[in-house]
Amino acid sequence: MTETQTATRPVVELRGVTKRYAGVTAVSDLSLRLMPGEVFCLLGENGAGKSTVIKLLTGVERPTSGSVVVDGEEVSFSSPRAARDVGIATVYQEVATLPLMSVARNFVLGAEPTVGWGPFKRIDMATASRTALAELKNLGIRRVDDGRQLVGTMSGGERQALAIARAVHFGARVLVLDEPTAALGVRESATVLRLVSRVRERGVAVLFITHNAYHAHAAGDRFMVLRRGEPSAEFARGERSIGEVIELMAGGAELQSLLTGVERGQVGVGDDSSAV
Amino acid sequence: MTETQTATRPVVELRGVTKRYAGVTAVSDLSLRLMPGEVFCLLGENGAGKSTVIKLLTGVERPTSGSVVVDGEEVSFSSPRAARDVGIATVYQEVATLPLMSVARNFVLGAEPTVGWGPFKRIDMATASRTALAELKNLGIRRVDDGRQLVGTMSGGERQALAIARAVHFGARVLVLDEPTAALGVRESATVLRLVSRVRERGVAVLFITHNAYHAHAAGDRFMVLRRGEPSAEFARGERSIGEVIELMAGGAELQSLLTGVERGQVGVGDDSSAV
Amino acid sequence: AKDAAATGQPVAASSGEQIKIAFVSGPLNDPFFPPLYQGAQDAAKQLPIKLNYIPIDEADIQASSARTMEAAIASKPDAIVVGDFITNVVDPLIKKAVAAGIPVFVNQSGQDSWEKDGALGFIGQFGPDVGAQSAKRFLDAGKKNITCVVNVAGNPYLDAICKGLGDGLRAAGGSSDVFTLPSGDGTDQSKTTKDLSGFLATHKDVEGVMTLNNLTGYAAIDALNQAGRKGAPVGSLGVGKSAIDKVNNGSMLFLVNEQPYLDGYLGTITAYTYAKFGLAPVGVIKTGPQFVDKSNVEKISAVFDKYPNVIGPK
Amino acid sequence: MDLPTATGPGTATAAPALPPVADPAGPAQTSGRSTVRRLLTRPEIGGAVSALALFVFFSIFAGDNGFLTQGGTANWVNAAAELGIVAVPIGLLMIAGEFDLSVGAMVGVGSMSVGITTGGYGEPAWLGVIVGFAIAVAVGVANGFMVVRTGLPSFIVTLATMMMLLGGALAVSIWATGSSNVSASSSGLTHALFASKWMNDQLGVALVWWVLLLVVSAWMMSRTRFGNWTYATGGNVVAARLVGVPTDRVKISLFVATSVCAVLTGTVQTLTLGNGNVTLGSAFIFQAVAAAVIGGVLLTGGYGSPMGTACGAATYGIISTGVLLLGWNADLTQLFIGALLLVAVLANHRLRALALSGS
Amino acid sequence: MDLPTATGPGTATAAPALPPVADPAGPAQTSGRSTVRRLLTRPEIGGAVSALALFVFFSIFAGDNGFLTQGGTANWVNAAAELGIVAVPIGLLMIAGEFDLSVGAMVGVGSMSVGITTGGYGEPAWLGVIVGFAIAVAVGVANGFMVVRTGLPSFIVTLATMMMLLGGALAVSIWATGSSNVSASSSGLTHALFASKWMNDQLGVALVWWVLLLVVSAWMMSRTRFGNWTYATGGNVVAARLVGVPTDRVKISLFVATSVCAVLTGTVQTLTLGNGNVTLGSAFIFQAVAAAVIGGVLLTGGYGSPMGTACGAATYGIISTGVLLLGWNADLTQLFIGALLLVAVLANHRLRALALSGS
Ligand SMILES: Nc1ncnc2c1ncn2[C@@H]1O[C@H](COP(=O)(O)OP(=O)(O)OP(=O)(O)O)[C@@H](O)[C@H]1O
Ligand SMILES: Nc1ncnc2c1ncn2[C@@H]1O[C@H](COP(=O)(O)OP(=O)(O)OP(=O)(O)O)[C@@H](O)[C@H]1O
Ligand SMILES: [Mg+2]
Ligand SMILES: [Mg+2]
Repeated sequence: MTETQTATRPVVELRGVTKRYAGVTAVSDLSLRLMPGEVFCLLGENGAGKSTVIKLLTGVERPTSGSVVVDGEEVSFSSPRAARDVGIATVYQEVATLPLMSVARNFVLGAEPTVGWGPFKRIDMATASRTALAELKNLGIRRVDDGRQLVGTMSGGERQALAIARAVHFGARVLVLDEPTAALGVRESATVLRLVSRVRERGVAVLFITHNAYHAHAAGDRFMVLRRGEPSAEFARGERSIGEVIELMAGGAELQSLLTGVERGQVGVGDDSSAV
Repeated sequence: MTETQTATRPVVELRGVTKRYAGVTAVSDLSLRLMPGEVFCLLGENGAGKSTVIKLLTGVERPTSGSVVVDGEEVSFSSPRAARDVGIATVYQEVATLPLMSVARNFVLGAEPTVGWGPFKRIDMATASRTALAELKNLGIRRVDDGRQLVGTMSGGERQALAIARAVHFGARVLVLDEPTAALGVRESATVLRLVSRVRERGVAVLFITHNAYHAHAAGDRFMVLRRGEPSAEFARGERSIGEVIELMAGGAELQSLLTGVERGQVGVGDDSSAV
Repeated sequence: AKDAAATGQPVAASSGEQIKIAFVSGPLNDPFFPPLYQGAQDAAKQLPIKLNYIPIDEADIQASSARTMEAAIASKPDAIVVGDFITNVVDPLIKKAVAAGIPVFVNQSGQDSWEKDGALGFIGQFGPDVGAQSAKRFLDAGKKNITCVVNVAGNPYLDAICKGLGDGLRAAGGSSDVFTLPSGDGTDQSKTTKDLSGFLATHKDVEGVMTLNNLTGYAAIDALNQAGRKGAPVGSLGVGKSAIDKVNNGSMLFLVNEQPYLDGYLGTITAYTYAKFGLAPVGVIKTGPQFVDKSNVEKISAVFDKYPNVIGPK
Repeated sequence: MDLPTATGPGTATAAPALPPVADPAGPAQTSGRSTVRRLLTRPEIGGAVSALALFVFFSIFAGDNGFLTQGGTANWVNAAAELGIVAVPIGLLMIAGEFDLSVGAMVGVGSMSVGITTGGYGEPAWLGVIVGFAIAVAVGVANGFMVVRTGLPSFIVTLATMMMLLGGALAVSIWATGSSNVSASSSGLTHALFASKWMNDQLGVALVWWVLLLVVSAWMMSRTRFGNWTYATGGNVVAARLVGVPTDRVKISLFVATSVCAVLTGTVQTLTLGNGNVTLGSAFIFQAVAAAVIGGVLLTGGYGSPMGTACGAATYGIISTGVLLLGWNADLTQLFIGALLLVAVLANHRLRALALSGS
Repeated sequence: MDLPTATGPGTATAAPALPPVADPAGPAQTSGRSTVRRLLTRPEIGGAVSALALFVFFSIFAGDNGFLTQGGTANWVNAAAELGIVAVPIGLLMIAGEFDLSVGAMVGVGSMSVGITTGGYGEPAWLGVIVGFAIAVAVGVANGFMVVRTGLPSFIVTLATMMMLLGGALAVSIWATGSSNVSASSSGLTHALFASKWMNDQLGVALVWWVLLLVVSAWMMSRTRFGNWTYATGGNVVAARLVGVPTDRVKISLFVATSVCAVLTGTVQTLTLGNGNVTLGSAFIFQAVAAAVIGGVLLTGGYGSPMGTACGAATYGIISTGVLLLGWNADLTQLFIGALLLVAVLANHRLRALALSGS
């Protein structure tokens, strides 16, 4: 599974893309390149334009100007399905899985393996179940051992894992993760971050969107900070400290002002406090 | 508004409380004291029992053993309303506000100021609107300037602020916040954390529940870490570093294993990385 | 009615064995049927009869006609009395009951087909007759263009009456429209009034209205008033207290009394005597139409005040 | 059950489409241009425009057949009023997130209550009216209680109640009077209250009740605590309960309101016409929902207004009267009503979307 | 519109109550004790128990009136089958989160289509059958398309369609035959397909169609991609669309299925009884929803099974025949059906809660 990271051509690129809504410029003149086997972190506070970038990449919206390039060729997606067909899969924060359906059914939804032909074509439930459990295990989720278990009984992290496993299994070459850790606890977030690493090792290009600088730092190879639709910084792993990243995301200054204790007096957390 | 923090008697106390559900002991032998003008942080990963503590304090559930003490007297709440009546207000993560209703209406919901009498008793909309906007302004939310604006048009942080402002305005002596920052971006989280400080300054006892150690550190006076329903540590502001707190919350170890780079090689974030 | 009980049936009274009769007819929420039900019940009380009155659901008249008749057969009664409203559906089931050895008497509607179905008798009236005789009364009053209002779409018995009316009028050089109320409105007198005034406003040559139950009749009077045709004749099926008053005060030309009480009473008695003794009247017992107009309204009113359930609603 | 589509075809991360700036129940204040916009985003705008457009349509095409005469006007106004008395509380209940199928049957219950008392036993009408309202309160409480306690969908609970009421009313009236239809009469105050007529006896008292109900409920929804609670209950029952809104009481009260208003319509119709009937009002069930939805009430709760529902009822009244006055084939009446209803709903939907996006 | 309560009285932070371990559509596998539990948590368990309990009830109380005879059995089986043919696809549509009020009217359309062709013009029945099914497909596509495109609640769209169909069918049949009721006949293959009878002509062909439909749809829902898509569409339409489920196509297909099955019932009833009637089937609207809900279909979509709906239809069939055979007072029939429905729904709800909590 583990591919070497020698590919040099980006799988997907945005070139000078601008997206305007009535009155609002959500994204302006943005270029980014997603390379196979690399986790690209898009950071930004609320309203920075992160979701708009996703929409442009996944065919939900088309750019006002600029172009989307897949494997070196300019494309214009007519629908989310068209983006999926070239291997761009998206995992959304909330709506990724269906609680009242089983793990196996959720896993294969929209790309069900079938056996038989004509009117007797049916979902290969055994395969679906086996694949789902195997992929979950691959990604480190071991608690789920019955494909018929309802997804509603799984934890948030497990559900997120299911959605990621599904996307990867069905041939995603680009995996877009929209704030996958926003609703999760520490341990669950860790699970997801570990998943991201595993997915990356398989040679998938990952676009990781978050407003949690720590999570980004844990998983990312390259980083871009958006502020009001414009890239305000771009850097590679190791080039910036977490503190600097938080600074870059406008909110950081405010959080720091709270932490450094202007209003509250010194918080005795030693060196750490200055970093946060 | 700002009261001095001289009160020494806890507003609410849990004494040796245990809560068992069929098979599961959600909380066992827990004691905690909420003091006026103090922010008490309850930390813990998913399933640690944080929400159960809230339920016990707010009358949603009753303890299997142990007692809830308000102003030195043991009480047994028959409903959430009974808890509200002694001044215990709760702000939940998701369900706090109604998007299709206006700011003013949301603010006064359940405790509407009225004018007139008998069948002509009506909501004093002018007062409601004025109060709502004033309280929001007090807490630092300035963008909202029309009480008739629908809450659905506000940002997540603003909505959370509205819920907190409401609780405080209507005489909460104890404010219970269940993961108020979980769904928010950095700047919005900062807004909420600042709100918590302001509320505290008014002499309200705050119970702040979170799984984000940084947010806890930014706002808390006293801390308790829950692990599997039991208090695994209790300390005051300044006694522990963020790193130690994360250690205490079981998930920290795993997140660290990711961050310290066992799988990924060194992440060049200097001193900070060891702290996180 | 008490007299009948006094003279009684000595055989039945002494033997004490009950005759089981299944009576399939219309639902009681249609004001026509309560007197019929009353008649059947009165008979059942007077004699050792175990009566199962099985109501057809008018809202689902066709499927229900079949299902109720099938249920009647399944309950293995000593005799069945059935209202044959949808002959296409009920006739085969009558044959089936007869084939299963159950004596059947056709009630109220079905004069055309009862004999060939193998039923043993008919107690009721003939739909087209009602229409034809009503036509005659309108013509006598000098009115030739009469609208017939169908209050339940899909009920062929009502269609047949309107057809009889139209045929009668046309034979005398008159004309007739059929106005079917929008579904749901038939049970709402107030809405029916509005529907009818709308209809009358666009059919200015209508000289009178024939309705097939009292509610629609009252609505027609109001609608004609609103349309500025006060005094235009209205004829209606059914006899009720208000309807009698309206005949009295001249706002209604006539009422068709189908004598549903007799349908129920005689139907049950006939089934009983046949099942018990093998005795039954031969051929048709005609229970209608009887006409109530100014000439006989006093007499009817007197009986009505004394025995309201027997003639129609109070 | 239409929840997934109720918010419209959403995109990936779309939240439910929100009217950007408008308190559905807020008091109107003037501030120049924004007043127009505020007006356009009110929930009742679609219903009002529907009613107006259809009125114009029929004035043109059915004007010569008397649509604009006193009689024609009285005709649709009465129809709208009688439906409106039932539809307005149904609209409120829908705003609170519940539904009541049993109203159709309650109209019949109210009708028979008066009928049996006056026509059946010759007692004064007020007695029947009181009995009718008492039954309404009991049924409303029962409906509300069952829905609130069991958490079962109100659609199915009130379907069962509806059948029981239909059966019960029938059984009682047969037992009491031998018939399912009985004359009714009233005098004095009762007559004045429930059977008055004006304008050559063409305009019924229903209009007065409707307007009264409308004023009271519009005031209630926009100004009182109960109105606030109703919006909150339908918007998010858990959130409302947590801030101390007595959501169960709100729901039960509104179930009582729908039943009581159904009996009111039944009483008015019965005493105006002088005749009581078990099956009276059964057509109101669907018509009332249609009126509420045309009037901008969200089928999933939390949004709408009494004024909107009233506009919906007016739309329905205008359509059902107007179509007959077109003078086309009478057999096609219902086809037209259906088609116009569809057009009204669609146009209304477009209009609202337009008003909201244009801001 | 029952969403807020559909998940039951929730507490503060409660998520919707979930059946802990059971794939509503998963193939059954045996593994000792957990098989029992898996059975108890299936959606159709409530409907099955209801049907059984009522069967026992009527066997005791209506047994001597022939409830258990061949005739009595055929009677309720026919009723269940005719309703079931309509209810099963309605249940599927409800699982997909939509609703179709127009089915009742479609039954009448199917009936008149065959009636006018054979009884009215003396043409062969297959022609009428083909016309009926063609109309059904057109109406289904129209319904589905309107719902999917506009995002309007299907309740209101299909209410309009229902009225148009009722009016249209009436107008066409009066225009074509002068009546709203006309004889119908069939021969050869058409007769065999739609009018066969067995067991002394007591058991109709509806049963065969019902079983066929049930087998196909149970298989479809549990085994095919389309079934998976249907659950997903009703569970969360946005999520389903995002993973590539053609949710619009799913909904439109199911609207077509409900219409087609309604015409199928109409055709079978018409050719079996030899008579076509405009109003045929209008009682199915509520009965079909009741059957689906009794059978465990979630009114908010995403959960349920064809087998469950079938059990609901059987419950209804047993009640409606059983009540006729009780020989009790005729005016109490409807009261009794209503009460039994309420009991069935409540018991069913309890039972499911019990089965789920006991795990
Ligand atoms: N469909 C739309 N119509 C109009 N404006 C839009 C639309 N979608 C997004 N915007 C605007 O574009 C800007 C960027 O929005 P976007 O959702 O991309 O931000 P984000 O970074 O994803 O924020 P969050 O962290 O809250 O998800 C915002 O100002 C937003 O209001
Ligand atoms: N009503 C209940 N019935 C049975 N078990 C319960 C119930 N509520 C909570 N539990 C169990 O009690 C334990 C503590 O749950 P609780 O919700 O208090 O955790 P938490 O710290 O709030 O977690 P999270 O961060 O996910 O909100 C968990 O194991 C949970 O499954
Ligand atoms: Mg976003
Ligand atoms: Mg919790």
